[in-house]
Amino acid sequence: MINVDELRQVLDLARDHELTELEIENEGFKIRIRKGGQVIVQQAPVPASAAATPTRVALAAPPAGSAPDPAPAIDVDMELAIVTAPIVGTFYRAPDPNAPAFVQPGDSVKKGQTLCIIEAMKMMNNIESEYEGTLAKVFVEDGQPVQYGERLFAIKRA
Amino acid sequence: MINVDELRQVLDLARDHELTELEIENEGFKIRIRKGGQVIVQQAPVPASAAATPTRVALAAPPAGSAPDPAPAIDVDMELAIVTAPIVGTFYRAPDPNAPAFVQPGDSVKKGQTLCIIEAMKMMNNIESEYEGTLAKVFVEDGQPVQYGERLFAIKRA
Amino acid sequence: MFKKILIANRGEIALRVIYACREMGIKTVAVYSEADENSLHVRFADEDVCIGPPRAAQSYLSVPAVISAAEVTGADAIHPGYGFLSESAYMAEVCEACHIKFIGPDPRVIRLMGDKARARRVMRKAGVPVLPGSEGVVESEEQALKIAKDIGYPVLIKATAGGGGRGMRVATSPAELSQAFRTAQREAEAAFGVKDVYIEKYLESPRHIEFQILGDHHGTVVHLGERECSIQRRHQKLIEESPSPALSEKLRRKMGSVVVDAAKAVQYANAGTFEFLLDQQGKFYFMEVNTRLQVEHGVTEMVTGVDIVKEQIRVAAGERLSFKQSEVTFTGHAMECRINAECPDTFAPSPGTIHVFALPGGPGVRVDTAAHSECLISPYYDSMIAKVMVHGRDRQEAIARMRRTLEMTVIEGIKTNVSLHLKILAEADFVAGRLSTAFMNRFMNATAAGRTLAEAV
Amino acid sequence: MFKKILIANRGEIALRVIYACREMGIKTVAVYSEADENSLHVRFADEDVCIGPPRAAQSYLSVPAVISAAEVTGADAIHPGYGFLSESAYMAEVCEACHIKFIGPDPRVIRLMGDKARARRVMRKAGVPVLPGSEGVVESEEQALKIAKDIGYPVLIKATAGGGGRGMRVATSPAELSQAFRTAQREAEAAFGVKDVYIEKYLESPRHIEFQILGDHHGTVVHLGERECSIQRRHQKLIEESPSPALSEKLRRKMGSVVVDAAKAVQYANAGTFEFLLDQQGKFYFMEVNTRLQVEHGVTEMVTGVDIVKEQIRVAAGERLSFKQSEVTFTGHAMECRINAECPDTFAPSPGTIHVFALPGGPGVRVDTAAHSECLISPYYDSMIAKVMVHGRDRQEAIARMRRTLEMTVIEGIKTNVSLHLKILAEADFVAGRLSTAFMNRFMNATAAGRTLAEAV
Repeated sequence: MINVDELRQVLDLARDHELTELEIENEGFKIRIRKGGQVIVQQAPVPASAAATPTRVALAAPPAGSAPDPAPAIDVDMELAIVTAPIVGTFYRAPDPNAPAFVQPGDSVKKGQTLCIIEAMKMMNNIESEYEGTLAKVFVEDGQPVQYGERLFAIKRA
Repeated sequence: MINVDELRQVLDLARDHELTELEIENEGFKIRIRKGGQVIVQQAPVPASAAATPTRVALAAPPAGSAPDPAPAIDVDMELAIVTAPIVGTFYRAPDPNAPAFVQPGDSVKKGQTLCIIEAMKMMNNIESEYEGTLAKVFVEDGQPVQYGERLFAIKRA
Repeated sequence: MFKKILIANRGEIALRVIYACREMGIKTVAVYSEADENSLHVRFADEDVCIGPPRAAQSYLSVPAVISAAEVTGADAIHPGYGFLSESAYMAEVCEACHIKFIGPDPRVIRLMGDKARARRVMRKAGVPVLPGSEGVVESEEQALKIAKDIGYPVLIKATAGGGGRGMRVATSPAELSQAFRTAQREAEAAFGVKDVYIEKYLESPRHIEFQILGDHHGTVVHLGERECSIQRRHQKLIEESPSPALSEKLRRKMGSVVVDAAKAVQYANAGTFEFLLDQQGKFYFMEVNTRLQVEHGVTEMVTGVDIVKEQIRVAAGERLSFKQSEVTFTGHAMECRINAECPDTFAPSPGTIHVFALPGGPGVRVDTAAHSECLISPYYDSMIAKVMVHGRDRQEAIARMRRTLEMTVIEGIKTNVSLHLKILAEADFVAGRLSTAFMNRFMNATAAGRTLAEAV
Repeated sequence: MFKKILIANRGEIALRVIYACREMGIKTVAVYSEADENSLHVRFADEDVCIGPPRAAQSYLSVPAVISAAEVTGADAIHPGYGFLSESAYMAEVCEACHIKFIGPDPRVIRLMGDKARARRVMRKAGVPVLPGSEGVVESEEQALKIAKDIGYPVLIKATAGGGGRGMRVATSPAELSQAFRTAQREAEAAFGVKDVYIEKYLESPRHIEFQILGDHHGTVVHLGERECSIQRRHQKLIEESPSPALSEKLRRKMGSVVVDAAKAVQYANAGTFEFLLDQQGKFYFMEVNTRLQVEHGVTEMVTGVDIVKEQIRVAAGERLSFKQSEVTFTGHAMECRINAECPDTFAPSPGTIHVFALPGGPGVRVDTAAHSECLISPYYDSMIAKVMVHGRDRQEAIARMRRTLEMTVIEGIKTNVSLHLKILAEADFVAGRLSTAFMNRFMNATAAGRTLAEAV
């Protein structure tokens, strides 16, 4: 969905910084602006399996510095599948502190293979892969809390 | 000044009513919209002497029925000068109830000629013409209250 | 005192709890569904955790999701607000097991009061008048007919797990009773999963009178007077006020002491509401106890000056109530109108984006809301978007104040029931304080008749 | 009672009067300048009249424009609000001549209190303590030096027509006095057209304490307790509260009775405020009487429950005050922060369009404002855009409530002083109630020093 207020804020920022071109892409949401030409707003397609995390639109205009972090940008064209947390809890990469991680970047991953554990209410919940491919990225550190829908892994699909 | 919200409301209304063309003109303020083409918003020049009455922008979106009344539209190109009330009070077209009106439509008008009286605080204030020309229109009925800036006469300038 | 409270709710009541926590110097954790990511309660809590998708069953009603959120954020207490998990004995038990304080009564009390037939028995034992009716669950149609004959028609059949008017049927004759008994059982099973029903005497045009109580873990229970909530439509309250125009000082004292004694008998701690029906002869009958903060608690706060949410937090932390019964005073008259996002004629919900939202201030006005200009009213949850409360020297001033406040309320982009409230406030019976739970039915019929007449002319 | 009241004002105070009129069933007429055509007071009045161009001198300050608007609309009374024509004896006289009730004291009383030197004399005669100083106007430098020698330095030179700190100078020595005397005369002449000045003893760090009174035309005068308004910057009040942390019950009673006696002595009718300085020894000295509704009247309304604007209207219509002094009660503690459209560091005005405007509710919060999302704050008038008021059980709760309210206030599009208020509310001296009119100077210097230090590091 296009949030008109958000769009306006983006356009204001673009003007304030005298940009002639600006492109923001964030998990299925994409804005491209070219000054002197037209304004193009489009929603890029995302793999149906990945839960799209909505962009937080604060009431406050975001300070220029807090613009969406471009670092972990996911290139949709690369056919990356995103595994998100299905429950709130604590994220563990290994079955116990001394064991090796279930998966490491570069490992090949099978459907149904355990990727991690999320502990919730003292229960250890195995999180299994819905995808086949190669583990491209781990987004969360071992032992960290995760919320619903938070990105855990990116898998380059086979 | 262009009120963007108002414009949006106007555009919404235009869309809701499936208009293909819409023109609103109201004392120096002009909006023209053509669908399929471009949106043109412009502020038409008004004679510097006429006090421009600002358009009321209510918090509420105006109901479709209350769109600016097109009846007394002033064609700026016709060089009409508008005489507005410089004070609040009661408008009289004649010096006393039995006398004829100071001016009638079609009469020629000279600079400094008395056009009407506005009674305020029991004082009779002569309102004189700043223009030379022909009286084109009387906007207010005899004996009616007028507020500041209210249109009284239109004069076709000589 | 708690260091961090997780608020297991959304909307205005989540903000209400944040207000109290901030004033007490307690950190807050907001939980939210994906539909509420841009909500004010998320913005103003110190921390926030997304706990699930928009559907409440998978987010706000999910005990594991809420408890996990409390665990990962290190919250030492959970305030459940109203609705959602606020009357879940299971939730309170899990909290206990996880060493997180549940800000509400003990699970034992929640469970007891949640079973309407059992609560009725316990209350009768504690000296609270209850309507003549069955001793607990009515098993068969024959038994139902016998009881109805004893107490006399009309009778009301109610689900023991009931609420919100579901599983509830009136019968005025034996023939109607057979039909109504089966319907009520069916509805109860569909709505609550339990088909148990019981029977009570049905009152014609009673008033809904409820008493707000507060208890601590040191044996103290106080009441904060009554609220009259007779203006209801399909068991949904629309307008609440305090004091009730129907209660004499003597009756208030009597009901207050009955309520306090009964609460003490079950060792009630935290906030609760005793609901009664009051008949036209001034006799009152116990209906049920709501073991949570009530939507309309603000009305009581205005006349007593007590901050009920702060007291809830204090007593949950083991502190004593900050005042005694003798220190409770009642000043003036307070009234609340619930503003819903709905069509004022058809009552169809009206979700969408609010484009303009402006409410007036001035003396004696309080507005609790999570809405604001350009906010989205989501279709997933309750349609209540604001509680407009006023306080005046007397009922007349309160009504005048409510009228001017609603007249000067601007909400655009969605439909609301503001105009319905203004019509009710103008009704002669309402102005005269002649209220009953039958008011809205009569009002709606009169309005419908008026419309039909107008169309005929 | 009046049928129609014209409100000769704008902004939040015009709305405040509309609230009162609507509650009393009185029609209202809004007047507005061309800059205010889209304002809420125009929207919510029953009638409205444009009275002139944006500049106040040609609209809100124009007696003929306001009176003509009342005449053409048939208003039978005019409420002047505060500022603009509210303390114009001439306006009150013209109203009298036109048989329109001016909702305020008699022109005679307004004129008397408007002449600061004469008011001082009259008050001293009525038994009100005044600061040692000149008997009326000081004509020459020689006379000034003699008086200053008698009462001792430091002394304050003030314009008799003064207000807002203009024409006011402190002198700590004879050398300074000569200079200050001439400067004050020059400033007074420039600001008020009259160069008359008088001399008073100057107090070092006094508190600003004011008493709210109400009088009717039947000889009754009551006081509604005090407000402390010591938090001022350049004589502009920023934060007001009631009660004052500095007043004992005994001192309150004493000052109250002095004020009521003095008001009776001048046959004061309608609302008024007696302003005093209170020194560190608990001695109080009369400063002036404001013969109008005060910006900060809401603080008194919160602790007393009295609707001051309604009482103003009632007594102007010839009715008796609706209560006696013995019925006035003081409950809890109230505080007001004036929210201005200005830069919190430089105090430069910040007019413009407010894009987001959302203020929290909850118990004990009142916000009087004419602002709303997407409204334009015009550069023509006062920069105050909202009055945020809170009421708590005690001062501590009031401060906590004010903090959470301001923390959760969202105003975007313009700069406001909300952050400045939050800093003041966090100051140890403020929290401890150690207030004085010197507070803001010290606070600003400390803040500036902190900034300089931070920049140096």
